[in-house]
Amino acid sequence: MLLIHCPYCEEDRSELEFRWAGEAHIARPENIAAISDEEFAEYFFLRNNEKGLTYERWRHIHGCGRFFNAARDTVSDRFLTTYKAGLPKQVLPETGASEKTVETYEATEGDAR
Amino acid sequence: MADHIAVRTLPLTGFHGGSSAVRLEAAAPAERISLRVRAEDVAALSGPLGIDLPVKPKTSSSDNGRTALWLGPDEWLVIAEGGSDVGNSLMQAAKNSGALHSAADVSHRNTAILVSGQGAAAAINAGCPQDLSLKAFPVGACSRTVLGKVEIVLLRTAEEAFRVEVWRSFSDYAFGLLAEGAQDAAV
Amino acid sequence: MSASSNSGAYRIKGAGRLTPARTARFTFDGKSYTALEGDTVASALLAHGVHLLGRSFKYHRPRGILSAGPEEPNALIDVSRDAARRQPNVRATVQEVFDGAKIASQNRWPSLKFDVGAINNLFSPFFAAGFYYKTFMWPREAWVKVYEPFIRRAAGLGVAPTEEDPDHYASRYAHCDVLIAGAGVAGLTAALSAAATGQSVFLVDEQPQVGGALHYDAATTIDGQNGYDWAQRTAAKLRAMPNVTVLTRTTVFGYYNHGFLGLVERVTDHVAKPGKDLPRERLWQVRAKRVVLATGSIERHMVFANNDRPGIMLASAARTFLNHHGVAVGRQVGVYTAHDSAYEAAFDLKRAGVSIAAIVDNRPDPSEALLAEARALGISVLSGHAVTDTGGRLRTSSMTVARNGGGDARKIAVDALIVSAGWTPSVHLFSQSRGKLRFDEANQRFLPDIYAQDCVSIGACNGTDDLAELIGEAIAAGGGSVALSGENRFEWTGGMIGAAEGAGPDTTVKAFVDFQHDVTAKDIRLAVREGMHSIEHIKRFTTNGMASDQGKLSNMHGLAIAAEMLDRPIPKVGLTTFRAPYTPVTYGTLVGHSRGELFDPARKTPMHALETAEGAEFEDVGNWKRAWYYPKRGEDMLAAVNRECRTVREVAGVFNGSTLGKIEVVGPDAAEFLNLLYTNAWGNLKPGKSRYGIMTREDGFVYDDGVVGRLAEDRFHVTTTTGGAPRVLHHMEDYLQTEFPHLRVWLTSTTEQWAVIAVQGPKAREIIEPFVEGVDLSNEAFPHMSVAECSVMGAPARLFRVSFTGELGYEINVPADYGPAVWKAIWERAEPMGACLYGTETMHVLRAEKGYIIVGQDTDGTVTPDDAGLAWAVSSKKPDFVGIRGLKRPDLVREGRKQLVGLLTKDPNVVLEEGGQIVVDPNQPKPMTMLGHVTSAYWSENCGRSIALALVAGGRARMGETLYVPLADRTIEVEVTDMVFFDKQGGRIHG
Amino acid sequence: MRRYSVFAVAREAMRAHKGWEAQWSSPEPRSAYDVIIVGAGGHGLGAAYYLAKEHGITNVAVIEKGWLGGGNTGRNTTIIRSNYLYEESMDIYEHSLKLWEGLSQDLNYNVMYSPRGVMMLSHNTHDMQSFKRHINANRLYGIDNEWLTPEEAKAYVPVLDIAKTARYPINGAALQRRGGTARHDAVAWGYARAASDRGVHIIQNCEVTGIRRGPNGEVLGVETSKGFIGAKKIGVSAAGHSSVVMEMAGVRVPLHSTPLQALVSEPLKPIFPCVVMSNTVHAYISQSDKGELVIGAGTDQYNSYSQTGGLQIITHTLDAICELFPIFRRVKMMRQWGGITDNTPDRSPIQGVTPVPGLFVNCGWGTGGFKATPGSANLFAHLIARGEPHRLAAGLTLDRFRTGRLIDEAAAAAVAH
Repeated sequence: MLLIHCPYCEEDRSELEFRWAGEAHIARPENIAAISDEEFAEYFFLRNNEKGLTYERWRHIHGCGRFFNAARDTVSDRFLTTYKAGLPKQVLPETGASEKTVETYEATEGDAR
Repeated sequence: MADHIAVRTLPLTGFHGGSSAVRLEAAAPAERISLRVRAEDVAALSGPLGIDLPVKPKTSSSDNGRTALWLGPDEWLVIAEGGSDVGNSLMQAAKNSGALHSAADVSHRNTAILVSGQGAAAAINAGCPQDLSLKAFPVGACSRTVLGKVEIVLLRTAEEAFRVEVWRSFSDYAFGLLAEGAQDAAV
Repeated sequence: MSASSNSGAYRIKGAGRLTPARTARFTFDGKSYTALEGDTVASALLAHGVHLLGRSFKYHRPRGILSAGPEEPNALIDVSRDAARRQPNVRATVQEVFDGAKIASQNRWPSLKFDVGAINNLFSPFFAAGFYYKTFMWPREAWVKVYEPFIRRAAGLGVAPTEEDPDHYASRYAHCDVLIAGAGVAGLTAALSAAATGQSVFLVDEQPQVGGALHYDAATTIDGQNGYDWAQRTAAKLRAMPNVTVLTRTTVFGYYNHGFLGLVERVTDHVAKPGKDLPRERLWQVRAKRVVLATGSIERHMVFANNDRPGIMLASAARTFLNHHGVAVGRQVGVYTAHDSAYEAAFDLKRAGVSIAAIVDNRPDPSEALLAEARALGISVLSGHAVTDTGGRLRTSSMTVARNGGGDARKIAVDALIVSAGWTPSVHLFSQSRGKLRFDEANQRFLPDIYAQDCVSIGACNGTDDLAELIGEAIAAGGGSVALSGENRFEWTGGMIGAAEGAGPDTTVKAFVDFQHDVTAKDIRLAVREGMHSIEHIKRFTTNGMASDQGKLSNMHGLAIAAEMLDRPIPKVGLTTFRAPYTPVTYGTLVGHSRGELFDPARKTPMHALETAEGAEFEDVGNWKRAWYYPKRGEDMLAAVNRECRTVREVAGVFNGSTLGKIEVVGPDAAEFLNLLYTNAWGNLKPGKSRYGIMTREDGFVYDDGVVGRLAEDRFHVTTTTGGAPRVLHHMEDYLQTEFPHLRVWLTSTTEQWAVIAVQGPKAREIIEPFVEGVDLSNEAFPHMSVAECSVMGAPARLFRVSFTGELGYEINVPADYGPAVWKAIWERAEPMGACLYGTETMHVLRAEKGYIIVGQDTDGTVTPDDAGLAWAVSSKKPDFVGIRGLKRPDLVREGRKQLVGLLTKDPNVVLEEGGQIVVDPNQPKPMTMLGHVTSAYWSENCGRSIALALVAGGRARMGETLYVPLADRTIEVEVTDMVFFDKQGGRIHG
Repeated sequence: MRRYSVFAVAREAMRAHKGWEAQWSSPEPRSAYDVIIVGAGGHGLGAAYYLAKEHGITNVAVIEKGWLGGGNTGRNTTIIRSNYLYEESMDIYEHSLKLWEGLSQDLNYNVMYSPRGVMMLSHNTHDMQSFKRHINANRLYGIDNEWLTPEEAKAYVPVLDIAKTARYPINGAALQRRGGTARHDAVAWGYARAASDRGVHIIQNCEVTGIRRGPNGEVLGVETSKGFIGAKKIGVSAAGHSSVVMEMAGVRVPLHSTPLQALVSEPLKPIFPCVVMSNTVHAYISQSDKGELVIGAGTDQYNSYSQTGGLQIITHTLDAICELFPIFRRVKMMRQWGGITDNTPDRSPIQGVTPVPGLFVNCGWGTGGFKATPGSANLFAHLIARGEPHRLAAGLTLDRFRTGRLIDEAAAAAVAH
């Protein structure tokens, strides 16, 4: 169960109060009615699904009700920061799937030749 | 048609519970509005409502039997104890402000359970994941949160007393869970 | 006979910490025994000389007690209080005896001493690891019919409960600054240190008392006191502090993300007559800012031939039974060790009067201090020797001892054999927290290395063996300062992992690595030989470490044997996974309060009690309980629905619409917002009017629908489907907050603010008229699709002139508390007029007669507004709305899409099956080409025939076409029609 | 390859099983292969096997970051069924089920396919409508699936609680008798052994770090932790990591990866005869041959590659299990774990060509990939060998997200009212 810092409530709260809301910083095209099928598919379906640093949206649905953005490492599940909706993407150093984070329990397993 | 004046049927009628450590009771009916105001208009609403809308997260303010609970950056739950049986003085007061806002009457949407006693926090923690220590959740603190599988608004009214606001159809569940929590808090 | 003597012949006077006068009776396999309070089932049985407790998983070999703790793989028992309170697979070494406990052994038939399944042991050469992958393939059907049932019966350990558990379980969330797992010397010291700083502290230990290793280690002193006594005094001191919570009999079973830990507290399993208010177990879900792991270490067994006989146990276990429970594990005890710790067990036993046959130490040169003490006690030490075999059927009777390297074997009579291969740090929780381990080559163990959470390991689980060092580490971990000193008698060294002398690769002996699953050293070698080179493959192929003890004893040995076979260093082979839970957790505990009425909230409308009083049957719609139909005496569902349907159209009906979702949309930009969220246009809707709206998502498929009333320029009353309410609000909030934040509009859920009473039918107006004030109900003043704020029976109300039946209809919204009174008054007036109450089933039939769709039944998330015949509700003038682009994608505008149409069966008396598939040619070979399916099908009493709606490929171009619905037992011939079956002109709705 | 049989086992029993050979070889990679498959799960190993067996392409390497079968193949709850709704789904899952029926014999490896039946519980009118829609579609397509009354369901699963007083009473069930379970590890191992026997190289502990492209954008091979390995064709079958691998070729796929959790109980004597699923209360349960109750829990809500998840997912599932089967309340959870599932917007898989010549993808199996293993592998092999999809997998293309021709099994189960 994650512990998530709500930038509006200014407090860490249990994941139970939140709903994940997909990748962040995907703006609905201004001219959506005019875009091509490819562009629509890109906007609506294609996602980065990063392994490592990801930008995502959460809603504090059972709290203040606000949507906000978060930067999280999808390997360690550690939050790097959370910030209010509408703010630009917070630039952070790429953590990637670095040595510092342990990917799985099985990371302690050795080589199988 | 005087014989046709409707009488109220309150949710949680006949519910009682608790333990040696926790008292559980249904709160009396109250007027409530869900109030939405932009930051710049908060002051304009506070006057007519007769209460300062708190702007700090997780806080409430209380005056003259009215309590305003900060629920979000532009959202308050305003509760007026007692109040008229028909009509909503809070709605009228908000309207009188003339300021840009949204007020929706939710007097009947919510009901409240009063939880008190030395085990009150433990009883609520049977289903609520928030830290209810006095340090983290002092008297006057309030928050929308979850209780088991339902959403509640929690207000600490005294060191050992909470008001649990819950939508009416979830109130049986909330009461039942609090009753079990109360029992366990007395162990 | 004194109390102490009838609590077992192996009970040693003056030994242990239990009170001889306090006894409890229990039965084991029907035979009655006396125990002392504080005994585990294991210690109590050992006190009576009972070692045989169970049978192994695969070979059904006799098995005894190996340990004195939760790592126990063998002594799994079935514990019952009564028929319904029975739990299988309980560790006898953990279960405390309570008066009246009924204990049974498992996995044996007909009895523990004579078990037919033991024949498997004879065939064990055949049942090597993974043998089942290589055979049982012929004939093909035989796997399911013969082999698998056989294997399944032989496998499994305990017998599942057969009755519902009457006990209850509690659950609680908690927060703390520091959670300390383990209350041995390290944990207690860390707790003292942390508590002194004023931090909130949770100190948790799985045993009934604090003390950890001090249970067996009687030689250690802390602050000059006996270690165990110091521990109890310290716990008492901590308990008295307001910022400390001490939980015993509580296991930290899981260490999850972000400092979240799962704890299970066993509240009543040790109590003879628990109070009714007490939960059996309590789940603690703790969020800790910091975690201190003081989880100690677990002694390993020696891997040698026939090392599994009852009577063979860990040296520390024997010491616990002696020093804590006052029980000798035998009278003539052998010792086989690769580590110093077993010496102290032998010394303690010897001092208590137990004869020590010999200490067999596989090391050539044990420490002089130990040898001197052994000499002083008259214990013979055979260093550089090994135990190469054991004897005895249901209990060990001898050990065969030989010098390392062979030769000189001799059999020594023993009635118990205590063993130690050294200690494995308990890094389970550390690993669960996703920390990374390193291999400590010198001591052949894995230790915490890189931490992934705010957590620190101290003491034995961190590889800290020296007491002074351990205390220093613990004080530092607590963050405070405490003055404390400790002393122990012997430094411990030694230890080995892997197969011992005589069980090497050149042998075929059964040297058990994993007792419960009967995994031997040679099974692991076989796995390697078969190409299983990853430790996970080895684990899965042999099932080593997969039994209910999850490899607490076997993992390191298995790894070492594999590494030797692979000729690779241990860290290159790796370690298998440690997963939660640390020890098994009862489902009921994890469920906690969420059972019965608290399993899932049952939402009831304000009128629920009145509906119940009128005899309503209810159906589940999402979380809601909705009145389904109102059978009168003698009526079945169909009769009731037919009557209700007829009555609504002939007179009127009263329907509870309270569950419909309602959202108050308020603000100067409300109409603009709705323009963006619905396919329809809203700007031209006047206050006092309402309109049916369709919502799509960006993909253009129908997402929700409902009537939207405009109460004022800046206020709309939006309704949604019952099940759709929460997700529609979430969807709206998403767009409002993140895509259209410039709009001055707010959304409030008012679903539960309003009780909704629908009155539908020709007499609807007449019924409601007397109750309504403030609105002229005439057709002219208040036509179809009007809305007004008014007063109903003195309550502020919102009145909609709206119809989901095709009749004159109204929906009265009153604040929920008034719902019952208004409902009652209306019904009291309506009933004498010949009206009825009707439920959701009749609502469904009546709307189908009119061709009104139900989103989620006639649509399924792949249906566009046009498919559903609702193209008229999609504005062609708006520059934008959610779904505008998705709707135009190639597949959504192609020819031949499934379209909603009506179906009439050729035989009017036949009602189609909802979900029936539609074909052109019912005689075509399978797989058939299907055109679509029946979405709604009813008997329509008002039409005097069956009716149906269906999604049919190219449906609107097939009007009049004959199609077929092949069902399991018959094929139904249908004709495609339009969707309106009743009052095609639609005059009735205008009353 | 030495054949497995009861006689072979008996013979080995006489000599302490010293004669068994490695089930698969572990060669050093060649400099190039005709085909490289990324990901040695059941799908990838199976595809290699069928490439060799059915298409005569044996110069194949399966490259695996960890140990073979260690991803979702070894982490799932082993449910096998084919009673899906849409034709595209029925085609591939039924193709798969037919292969399951003969898989042990085909591979000469007992994968313990056990058609003990998969029962889906219906709790309300909407479930009934939806299940009957499935049952009718399945029957007309030649797939077994039948409706049971509550009493019939109880007769099949005696421990089922069909009381009308339950919070969500059971009003019937759909049963696919040919559905069931299989031993997950054996599937990976059986395919690995059979593929290896046909000359396929299985390269474990070799992480693909890049996909090298030629002047025309076509694939040239993969960069790996063991160096560059050339290939004319590359098939990506990397489950939860598909996005990561596809990104190496600059191809974005509509996936999100989430942890799916599962748990097993301590072993019990046989008590649960089949697989039971309830979508309404979110419960999925069967009993393994070892006696463990195998329970599929939910997915965590967020994207993650961590193979761990929240405790609330487990407790939520057990709430439902204990509500449906109250006698299990005193049973204990022995182990919980998670796997990374790759989910598409329409919850149907993607198998097809990509914009990159020579690069083929098989992903998006979400929470249901195990059951599809033989069928998916078989059709993926066809795709790689022929360069175009088999008829039975023709609808699973990436292009459907552009055209909108989705195969929305999830939407088809939409909640009503």
